[in-house]
Amino acid sequence: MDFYYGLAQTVGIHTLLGLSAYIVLLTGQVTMAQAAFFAIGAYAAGMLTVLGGWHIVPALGAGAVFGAATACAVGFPALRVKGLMLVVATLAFGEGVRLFFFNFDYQVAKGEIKVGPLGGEGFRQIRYFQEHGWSTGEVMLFIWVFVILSMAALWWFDRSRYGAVLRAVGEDELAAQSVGVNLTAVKVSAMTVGGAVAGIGGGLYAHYTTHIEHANFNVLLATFAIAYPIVGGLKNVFGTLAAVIFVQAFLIEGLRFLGDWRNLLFGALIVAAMNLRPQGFLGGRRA
Amino acid sequence: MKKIAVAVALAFAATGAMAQEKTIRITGFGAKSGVVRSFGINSEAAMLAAADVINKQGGVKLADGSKAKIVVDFLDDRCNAEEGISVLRRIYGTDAVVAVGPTCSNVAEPLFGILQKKVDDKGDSGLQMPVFTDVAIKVGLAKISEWAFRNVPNETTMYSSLFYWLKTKYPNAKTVFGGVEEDFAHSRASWYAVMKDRAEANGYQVLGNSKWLLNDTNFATQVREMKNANADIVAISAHPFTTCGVLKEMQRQGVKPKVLVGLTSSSSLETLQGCAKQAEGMIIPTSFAPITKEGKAAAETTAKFKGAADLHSMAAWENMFILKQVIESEKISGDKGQLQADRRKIRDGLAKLRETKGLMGVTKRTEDREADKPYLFVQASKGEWKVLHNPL
Amino acid sequence: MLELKGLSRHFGGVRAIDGLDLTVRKGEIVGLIGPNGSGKSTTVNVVAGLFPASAGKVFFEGKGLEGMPTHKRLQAGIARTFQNIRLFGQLSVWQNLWVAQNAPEDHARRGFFARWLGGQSGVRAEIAHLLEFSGLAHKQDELAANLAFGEQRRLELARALAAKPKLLLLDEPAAGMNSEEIGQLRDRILKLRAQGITILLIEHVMELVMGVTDRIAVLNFGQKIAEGSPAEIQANPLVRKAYLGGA
Amino acid sequence: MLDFLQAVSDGLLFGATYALIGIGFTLVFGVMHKLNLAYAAASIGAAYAGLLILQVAAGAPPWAVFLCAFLGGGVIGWLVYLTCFHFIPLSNPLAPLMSTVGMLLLIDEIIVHVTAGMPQNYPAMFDDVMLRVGEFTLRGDLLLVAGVSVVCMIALLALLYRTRLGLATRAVSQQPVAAQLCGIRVAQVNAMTFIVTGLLGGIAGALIGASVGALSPLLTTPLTVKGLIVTVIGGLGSIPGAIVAGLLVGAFENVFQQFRGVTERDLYVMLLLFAFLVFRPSGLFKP
Repeated sequence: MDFYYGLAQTVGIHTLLGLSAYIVLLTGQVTMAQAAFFAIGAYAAGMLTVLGGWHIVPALGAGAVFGAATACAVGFPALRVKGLMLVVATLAFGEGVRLFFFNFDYQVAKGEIKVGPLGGEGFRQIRYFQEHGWSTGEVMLFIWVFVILSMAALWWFDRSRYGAVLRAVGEDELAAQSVGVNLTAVKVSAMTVGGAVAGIGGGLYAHYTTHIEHANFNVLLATFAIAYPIVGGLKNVFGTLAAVIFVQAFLIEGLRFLGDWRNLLFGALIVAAMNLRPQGFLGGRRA
Repeated sequence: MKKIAVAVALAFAATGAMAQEKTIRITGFGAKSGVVRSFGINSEAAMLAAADVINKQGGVKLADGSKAKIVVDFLDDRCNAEEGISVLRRIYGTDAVVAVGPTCSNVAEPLFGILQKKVDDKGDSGLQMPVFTDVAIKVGLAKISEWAFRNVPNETTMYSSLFYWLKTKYPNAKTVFGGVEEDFAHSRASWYAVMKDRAEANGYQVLGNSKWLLNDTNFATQVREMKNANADIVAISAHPFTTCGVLKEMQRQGVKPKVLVGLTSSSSLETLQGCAKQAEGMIIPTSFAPITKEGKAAAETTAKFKGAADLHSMAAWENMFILKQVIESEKISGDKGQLQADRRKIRDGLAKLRETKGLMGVTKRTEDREADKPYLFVQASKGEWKVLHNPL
Repeated sequence: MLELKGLSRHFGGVRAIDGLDLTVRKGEIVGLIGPNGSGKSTTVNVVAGLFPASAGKVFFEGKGLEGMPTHKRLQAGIARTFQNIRLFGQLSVWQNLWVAQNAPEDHARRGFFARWLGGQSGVRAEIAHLLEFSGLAHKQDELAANLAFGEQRRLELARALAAKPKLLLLDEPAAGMNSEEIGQLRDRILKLRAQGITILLIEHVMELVMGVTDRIAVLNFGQKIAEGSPAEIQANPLVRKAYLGGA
Repeated sequence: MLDFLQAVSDGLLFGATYALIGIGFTLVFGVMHKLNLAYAAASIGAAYAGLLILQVAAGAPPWAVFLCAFLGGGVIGWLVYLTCFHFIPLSNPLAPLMSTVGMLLLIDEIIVHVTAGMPQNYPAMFDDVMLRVGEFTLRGDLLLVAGVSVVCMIALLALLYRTRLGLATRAVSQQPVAAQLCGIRVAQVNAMTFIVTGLLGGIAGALIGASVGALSPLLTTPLTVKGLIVTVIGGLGSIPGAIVAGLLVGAFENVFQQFRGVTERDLYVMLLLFAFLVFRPSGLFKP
């Protein structure tokens, strides 16, 4: 059973990553920076539980706050660039954050061994779950509490006026401005909410893998972050969840028996999915 | 209708009989896709070859005296941390008694992290599954968990012996300059914690080192640093792709040190295929060369399973024979009910081992579940790795 | 209500508007007509704040609009419709109106929480009234993109009204309409004036302009060549020449 | 002081490879406004295709390999167009972005499978030529690359601004619907432009392989990131801009590698990009 719990944990963590991109994509901003907020959440929460000895929940809260704060800081300059320029700017920001953690050393002696992030060699022993005797099943439930909370919040946003305004900005910024929508507030708030969700996801990821290093948060992860909502469709939050299940559960785990052919199929199936359902599994922005 | 039911029943009985013959499952996992795909292919081939040899000799003796065939399957983790973890959990769910792998050090670190740290620590809910690593070579990983064991060369002793030997062979070589693949965990640890350390310990003066990244392609400034340092010995702690890049740039800038030293993982076909001319004369300590009788036999059998024999895949071959020895010495029951008890016995068996018979001679096993393997120095000459010196 | 003083806007060498003076008093309906390319739409865009004026000033209720962003101008009371329809295609009719509820009192009456995250209950009455007014009540949950052309025009007008504006800039609202629809539009504009909304109407369809405006200004190559009651403008030779060419 | 000069000159020369790939990116992104993240992978794939000729005629000279890569690039370019852009309606702008990501993964994995992940030695021209001016050295093969990128620039500028296909390409990229109404067969023009960029990618991949001396799938991600950065700094759609930006980024990177070490080098390239995004978002030359 452990394997299925583990798989459910991975799906949960990647759903949080996908949701963080979902809300930003609603406003029409194609962002490749979600992996950076994910990394910030991972390192922040990891350091707090390992070095600071915090309980996991406040540590995740801090991860969300750090993620949100950075996202907010990125949100403002991001207003100045559109379309491809935004893609490149956020991609460069993501690489910048990855390189920051590549050079980031902060070790504290705990007992006889030194613990904490050590630049290129990464950050070892983030074993909060194991040390506190949480079984794989309990960890899965814990992760999915956050996933369901985030999905409920975003579902609520979607049904509220905020959701309509987000989509209006995504549709036609000029028209939205003309009916009185404050573009800056909407786009930056979407980026901030995305940053918070990515921060939580990152914090959980750090404790799931127990060792994180700069290479985990590379360009490919940033691409996956936007792949989930796009492949799944931007109609609602379940699109992202469906895409995460398609990629993580079916493509990566389900086809594992194919051995090395699986990776070949991986790219081909994404291309096929996009050609068959360009608007995403659950329908989406364009009828 | 009745006739069909009878036929079906018979069929079941037949397969039932055939299944009487017991099996022991050993599951390997490693990178069979992605850039280090060749390591995964070779490890799988070596494991299948070893299992084939063992099964031909009658398989392995279980606690109740019956013989069991070894069944090997191999899962691909794409050299990715998350997949390594879910692969191990998948293996934990099968009837495999031990997992052999992974290939990449950046997978081994998180993997050993989710294992139970101390064996009988009830408070630690980490996975209780013995993992016997064949390839991931970064120094000091096994101490992360008492369920993790490694049969990988101990780079510290190898490079210490190499620098000691170089002292005698090239007495006028006094200075060393290093080159490090800064963002690859294994290469980085092997320079700072191993080569630099051991060189200084053997009286060499380390003038410094230049750094580059795993997928760098322009080494102009690094090689110029080397040129300015003008050291007698240049030690490159990097994998084949960038090693070749640096060697070609050194040729362009006319940098010709007296002695060229390489990283253990670069003593493979890849380096020779990439830059045989420039790598001429490079000396690398390695824990395998097909010079002993068993070594040659192992290499031939592995080749039959379409795998190349190098220090990594031959470690997988040795793992299989060590596990056979442990299964028999620890009286593994082999029946599905006792699975967790069997796994615990294998763990304890591996922990007890102080010596194992390797392809190159006796391998000593250390207190913290690492291996101290016999080694030798190979040198690249005319497109082949030839044995230069066998210190043992 | 609205005063343009020496307003100019240049794109590179082209002088889209060149020193335009125009005043629109409260409760009035002023028409702005002129051949294509005479700067009508540019005037609307400058007043709405899409791009800054190259020279001259725009005053609204006595206050200068220098540097005020579009959404602030909307909250000050200036709403506009677009020449080519720019609805939120993938949002429902209801949502299109819901998004546009940005009038100052909307902000004051409901705190941040209710305004952004509140459900549909609080605003149902206002939007129902707007839907009734523009005859779209039966299409409430239909996607804007799926509406017929006439309905889309009406939704665009309703969306501009959702912000309870004081001044309404109509950019060729009758374009592509048949005479029956123009009749309905005229009634609707007159009803708006009855509610006290000032209107600046940019239009080609003379049938509508002559029938509903109090005063008309005529633009040609960015300059005002005539101003007066609909009757005077019809008789004015300069206007006829500008329209029929040979200016 | 000599070190600085040498670092700048090496950087400039190596920047020529960035310029070469930058031209292709500029054409794909700037002129055709298509988000094609598989471009760098296709170029490296084309370089690998160049090696096939060695299987056939073992002693083939380097230029034959380059020619084969050139043609291979065209074929791969066409395949990318077919799988990522042809069948996806224009109303879903994000779907092609994702299918190019799928193609990126697919091409990478095909290369890994064919070569079992081993780097392939790549023939080079003039790679033994080292112009020495006292202590100062200039690499012959990189001068060739610089020359070829200028030639490519001239050829492309001629094609874009002198030929009907160039006119049609720009028309299709700006107003696909309007172009169709004017009788331009949009599908055919798009296919042709993808083939042209593919051909260019083939040369770029081959020469990059030659300058590095070996080909490996490791090259694709950094090339994609650098290609995007060069496109933005050079000015979206400006081909001369791409060349100057390529040289600038190459020099900048090499100088900082000399004085700040390799771990911080890429951080400074990102800062350079941000400086351009903030102070001169339209890039070096307006197209």
